[in-house]
Amino acid sequence: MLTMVQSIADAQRVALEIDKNVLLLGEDIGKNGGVFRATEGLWEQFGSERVIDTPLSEAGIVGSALGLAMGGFKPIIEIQFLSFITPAFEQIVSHVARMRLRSQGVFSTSMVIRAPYGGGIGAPELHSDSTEAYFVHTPGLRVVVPSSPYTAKGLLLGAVASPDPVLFLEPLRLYRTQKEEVPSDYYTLSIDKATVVSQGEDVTLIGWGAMIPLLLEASRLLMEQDITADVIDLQSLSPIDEETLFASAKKTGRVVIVHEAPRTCGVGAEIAARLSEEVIDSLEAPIKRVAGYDVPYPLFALEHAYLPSVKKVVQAVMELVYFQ
Amino acid sequence: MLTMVQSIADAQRVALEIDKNVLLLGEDIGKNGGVFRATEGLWEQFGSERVIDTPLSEAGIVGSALGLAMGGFKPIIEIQFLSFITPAFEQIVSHVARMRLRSQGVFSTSMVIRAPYGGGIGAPELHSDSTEAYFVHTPGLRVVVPSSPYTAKGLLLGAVASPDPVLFLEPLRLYRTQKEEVPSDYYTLSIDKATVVSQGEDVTLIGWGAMIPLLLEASRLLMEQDITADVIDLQSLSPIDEETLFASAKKTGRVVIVHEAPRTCGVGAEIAARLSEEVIDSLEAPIKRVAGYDVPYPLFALEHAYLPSVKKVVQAVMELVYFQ
Amino acid sequence: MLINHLLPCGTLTDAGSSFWRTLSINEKLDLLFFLRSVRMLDRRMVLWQRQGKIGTYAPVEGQEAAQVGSAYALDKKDWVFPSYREQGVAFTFGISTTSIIQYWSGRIEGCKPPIGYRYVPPTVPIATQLPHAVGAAWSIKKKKETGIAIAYFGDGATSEGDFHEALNFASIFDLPVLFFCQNNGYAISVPFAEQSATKTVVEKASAYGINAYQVDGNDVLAVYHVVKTAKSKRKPALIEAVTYRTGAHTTADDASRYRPEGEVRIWLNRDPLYRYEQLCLKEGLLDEDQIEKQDQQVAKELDRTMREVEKSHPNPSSLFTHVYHQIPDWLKKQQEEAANDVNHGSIHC
Amino acid sequence: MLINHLLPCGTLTDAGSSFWRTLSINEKLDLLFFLRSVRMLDRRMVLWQRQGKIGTYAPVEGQEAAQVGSAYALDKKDWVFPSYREQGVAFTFGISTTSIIQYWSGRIEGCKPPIGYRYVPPTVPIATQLPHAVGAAWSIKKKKETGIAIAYFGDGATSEGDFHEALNFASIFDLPVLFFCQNNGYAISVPFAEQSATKTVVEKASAYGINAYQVDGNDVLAVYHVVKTAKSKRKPALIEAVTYRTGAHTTADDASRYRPEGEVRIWLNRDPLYRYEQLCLKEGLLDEDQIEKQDQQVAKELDRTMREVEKSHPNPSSLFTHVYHQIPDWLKKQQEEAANDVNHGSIHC
Ligand SMILES: Cc1ncc(C[n+]2csc(CCOP(=O)(O)OP(=O)(O)O)c2C)c(N)n1
Ligand SMILES: Cc1ncc(C[n+]2csc(CCOP(=O)(O)OP(=O)(O)O)c2C)c(N)n1
Ligand SMILES: [Mg+2]
Ligand SMILES: [Mg+2]
Repeated sequence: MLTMVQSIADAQRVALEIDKNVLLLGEDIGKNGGVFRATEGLWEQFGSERVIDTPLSEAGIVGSALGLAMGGFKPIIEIQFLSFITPAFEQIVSHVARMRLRSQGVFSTSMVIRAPYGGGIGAPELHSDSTEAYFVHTPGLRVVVPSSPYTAKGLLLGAVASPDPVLFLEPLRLYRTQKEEVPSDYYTLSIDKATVVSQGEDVTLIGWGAMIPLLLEASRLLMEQDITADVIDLQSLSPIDEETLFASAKKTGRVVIVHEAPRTCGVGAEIAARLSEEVIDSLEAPIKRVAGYDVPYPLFALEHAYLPSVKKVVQAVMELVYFQ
Repeated sequence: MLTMVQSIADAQRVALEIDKNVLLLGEDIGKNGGVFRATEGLWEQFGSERVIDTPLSEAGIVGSALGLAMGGFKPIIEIQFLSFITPAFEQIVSHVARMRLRSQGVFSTSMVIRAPYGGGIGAPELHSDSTEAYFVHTPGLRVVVPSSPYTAKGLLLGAVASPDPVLFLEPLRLYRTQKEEVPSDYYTLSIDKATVVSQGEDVTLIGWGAMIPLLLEASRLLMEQDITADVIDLQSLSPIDEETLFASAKKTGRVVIVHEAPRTCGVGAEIAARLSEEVIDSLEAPIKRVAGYDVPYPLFALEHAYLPSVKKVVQAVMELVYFQ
Repeated sequence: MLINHLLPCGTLTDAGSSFWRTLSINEKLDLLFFLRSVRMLDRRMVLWQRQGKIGTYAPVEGQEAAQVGSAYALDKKDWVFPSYREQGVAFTFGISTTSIIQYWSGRIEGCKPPIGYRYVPPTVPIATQLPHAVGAAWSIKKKKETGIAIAYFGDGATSEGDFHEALNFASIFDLPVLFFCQNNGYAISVPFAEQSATKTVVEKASAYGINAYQVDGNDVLAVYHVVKTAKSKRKPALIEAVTYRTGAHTTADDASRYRPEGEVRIWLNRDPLYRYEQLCLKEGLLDEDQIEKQDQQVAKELDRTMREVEKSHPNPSSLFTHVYHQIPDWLKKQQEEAANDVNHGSIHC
Repeated sequence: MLINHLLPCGTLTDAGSSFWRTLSINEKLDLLFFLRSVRMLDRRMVLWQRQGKIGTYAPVEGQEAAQVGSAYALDKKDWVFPSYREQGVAFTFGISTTSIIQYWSGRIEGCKPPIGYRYVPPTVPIATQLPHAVGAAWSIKKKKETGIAIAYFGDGATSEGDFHEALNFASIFDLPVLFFCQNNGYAISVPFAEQSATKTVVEKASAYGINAYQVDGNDVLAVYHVVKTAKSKRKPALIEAVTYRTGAHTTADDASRYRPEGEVRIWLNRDPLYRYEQLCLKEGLLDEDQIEKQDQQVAKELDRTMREVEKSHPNPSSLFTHVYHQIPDWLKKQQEEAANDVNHGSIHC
């Protein structure tokens, strides 16, 4: 039985064991085992040649990891919190996402950039932002988000196996909320598929990461009113698994998309746009988004007012069910 | 009669004249007058204390401009090409967009960040990208795009007058394609309104910047087939002027959104999402996006294959008109 | 090289003696008051965090002299750009404990500087405040004001690109900005030797051709003197205050994972409070009773402030104010939504 | 401080003489061949740009010795990270003129390095290739390979954060990487004195505790020698080649706006080709006829290559290949869309 953060450490342990080219780089990931303990025990096991504490220098980390990838290594980077990826933004969008294309397939860009993200734990300023949309809008990257200990390990090992660069976003709110049986061996889950985690008929609830437990709770509450929901864990934010979303939307005719990031130009917008392009004639009500407000993520005293809640989701579903 | 780039230089001249706190900062904007000549003659007129050539250091430029703004100045920054804004990304999203909020209104963040952007002129790699969506997704910023010499000056002066930080994106393809009467005096245009640049009944074409001439041409061709279009120049990408878009969509029932940026999670997604939330019952066909492909902007030999074209727009309209 | 005025035992060096003679009684007593108050505030914050009254907290303990000494050298009109660990700077500079407690309680009100103070809210992303200080110094120079700007940061910040760009700008444009680095030996768990190939921070100044001072950061007199001197030059300068945090990086951190106990002990013997207190007692500025009384006063005030902060509640509408100059109509709609969402107390309901 | 082997008139210095004696005839002739070929290629590119055959172009003229001398010191297994002005490096290192012409014709095929070559496509965003070179050098060290990585950049790049972070990493992890700066005095229009408070680039090395060499960048022998030496140490080093571009920044730039004519003239008198050619002639390595013949050969070959490139056409489907390891199904749909869009030749139809 592992928590999500333990399963992430375990996935990295397995990755380091089976492939000698796997390297870990990041701030405080060595002796300290990561500020969340997501690399706990790995420095002790694999040494400082493979589990590398770097200077406080995100552009340097990502840029040199790209050079390492080009040289045949497979770096797994930890960015301490997603907001601190911005100093490396140029390296990611101008190089990591493009070097394979620019070199016409000659140089590998295969790497995983891990980052805890999202709110809900009362963390300091700029430690709770959800900026996945920046990366989903950047061609050449993949973006993956797990929602449980089991999927975290399988998806992370799937990301490590991918020849494409993957941004692996870890919903820090779920790091320790759930313990689950996680196989200690190597296994991978597909990193470009959504999963229907709960089945229903009346509405489709789409989310990822820390929104999944919340959607399941909403779905349970809705059941009391005889409303049943498809709950879809997107998992892969880039690419978006359209087929799964379209199939569900066609079945239910009602869609609510839920995310923590500000609403405007969030990933929810893309999902809504695709649905409105492709399945508009199956919809019985407008597509709803329950998202963060269009304001910077607040200091933590107000984060619960900012974040999507079960109540907001249920209310959105009600509006759709009683539409017209 | 001025070209757009001349009108932008003229707007800055006027801004420097009327407000002694206005400062220009950027790479090669002084003696050289800017690589596109968008600051032509200003260094000569106002001197190097107000038109400041900086080192090649985008984070330094934006970060120190923020300090200057906090100290009561009004910086207008030139980023040489939009892609080179990424080294300043952290400064923009973590600070420029937030300092007013963080200081509870005490410190000003008022500044304009100008950047030429977009493709179509055979420029070198990374000189043609359209990354507006990153900034539209960032609360606290405004994003404005002109499409003609006249609107360029008025919107730029509007941006300078705004107490909020504004990213002012200049469609470089239009820098010299059109000459127009531009008043030499001070005037401003509203920086949060879309404009209907051409009226019709059958379809709404939404775009901005260099897409506007292309949409007007498409609209002319459609007219030959008795299809008339509302052509909307969004102008303000953040905030989005919903009212104008909704009114037109309700009237025509068909919408095509056109932009150069990759389709996924572009600003087009947000517009489509809002329409599908608010006016879905008025739509007679799915919302269409004509956008860049989900690939990095290509080297210039293939940019015409990548970019939206009149033909692609016309084709999209036809699909909507003959839908079902 | 290392500037030192006061030895760990509380004895003045020669340089220290001559500086000491230039100080007024008030200055001398102020320094002691601030050192003791900051430590008390800091220890209470750690406690309050454990009691769940505030959020994750970054303790100052061990670095009080660097913070108090530098902040005491500032004038009200100076621009101050702190990082997240500068409670000692804030307190000394005149920021209310209400604000400090609010900030660490996740309350945005705590970020608001008092009227007339150019004390910027704490910067969380490492090194990003350095360019801001450069810009503020530029505004001072352009307006021919008399102040300076000071940026506070840690040794970790020297690895970031913003450090480099800021120092380069400051030097090229010759701006009155002090880059005040508290080198406490660690960026969280990474020792300075693994962050930098130079043994000191000051050596880096040569790449920018600016003045540099390395000072004993646990020596409040030396720090005060150095910052006063650097400030009076109205030139860019890099100041390295060599110090140590004797506690953890934050209340969420376990420093024993990466720091040998022996090392901590060495630094406990260099305690910045002890040595200055010894000096004050020896010099007969006050006696232990007076110190005790002063402490009690401060403690009472701190506890009262905490209770007040606890009593007040944040207003969800403040999510929306100050994002833009005025709340735009489109955002007012979201503000109303939030206001109507009465159950905002919990995500799970 | 400035390392110099060959004076502008073509006379060897003492150090130059002893280095010259260590060179084989082939090496000596190669250097001349590369210098002359690069100039010829470069001038043709400028011409072809004017004729509309290629896009905006960044000329090398004036910097040939820095590029040829450094690239000639490299081995095929070394990692090379050029910026956008390194046609001389590319040519000398063995990149085909086809690739070079294709790149400047906006053709992605031109970016593909030949099999076995670790020659990375030109980097456009300033200074961003420096961390890549650090990573590549790290891979060399980890795999116990024998090569080095070299990053090429201009004086302008020293103002960017990536310069700082890269040099810091290289030094901390002790990696075999050469940071080769062509200080041509300008970042487009901004003179070095306005970009940096140090007079030289090499002074900045002291902030990172790494070796530094300042060399006459118009002296192909000195550059060759320095890079060879630095390379053999397998340590991080910063090399400043002091040079000048005698032409414009790019074909879209007008250098007369910001550079005094007199300055250009001074540097024309320090021409890197002239001095080395004089040496070769004096030393009787070849005569003017032979040079002439060699030139004609190169010219013919260049023109033939240009014609070939012009004949071939880009394929829109290559927009989609190599964005991901394999073209995903969802992207294949877009690829088909693009293929069906036959009129892709023009935006306006
Ligand atoms: C850009 C960025 N990256 C990472 C972090 C996470 N982080 C917070 S404090 C810290 C260490 C800072 O060390 P130092 O600069 O020495 O300051 P100290 O904490 O010792 O006072 C790190 C890595 C951050 N806040 N910002
Ligand atoms: C990050 C970034 N900012 C701006 C530019 C635009 N730009 C291209 S070349 C150049 C000047 C570079 O000067 P230097 O580094 O000295 O190289 P040189 O051109 O002299 O070879 C600038 C500003 C860019 N390519 N990348
Ligand atoms: Mg530290
Ligand atoms: Mg240069």
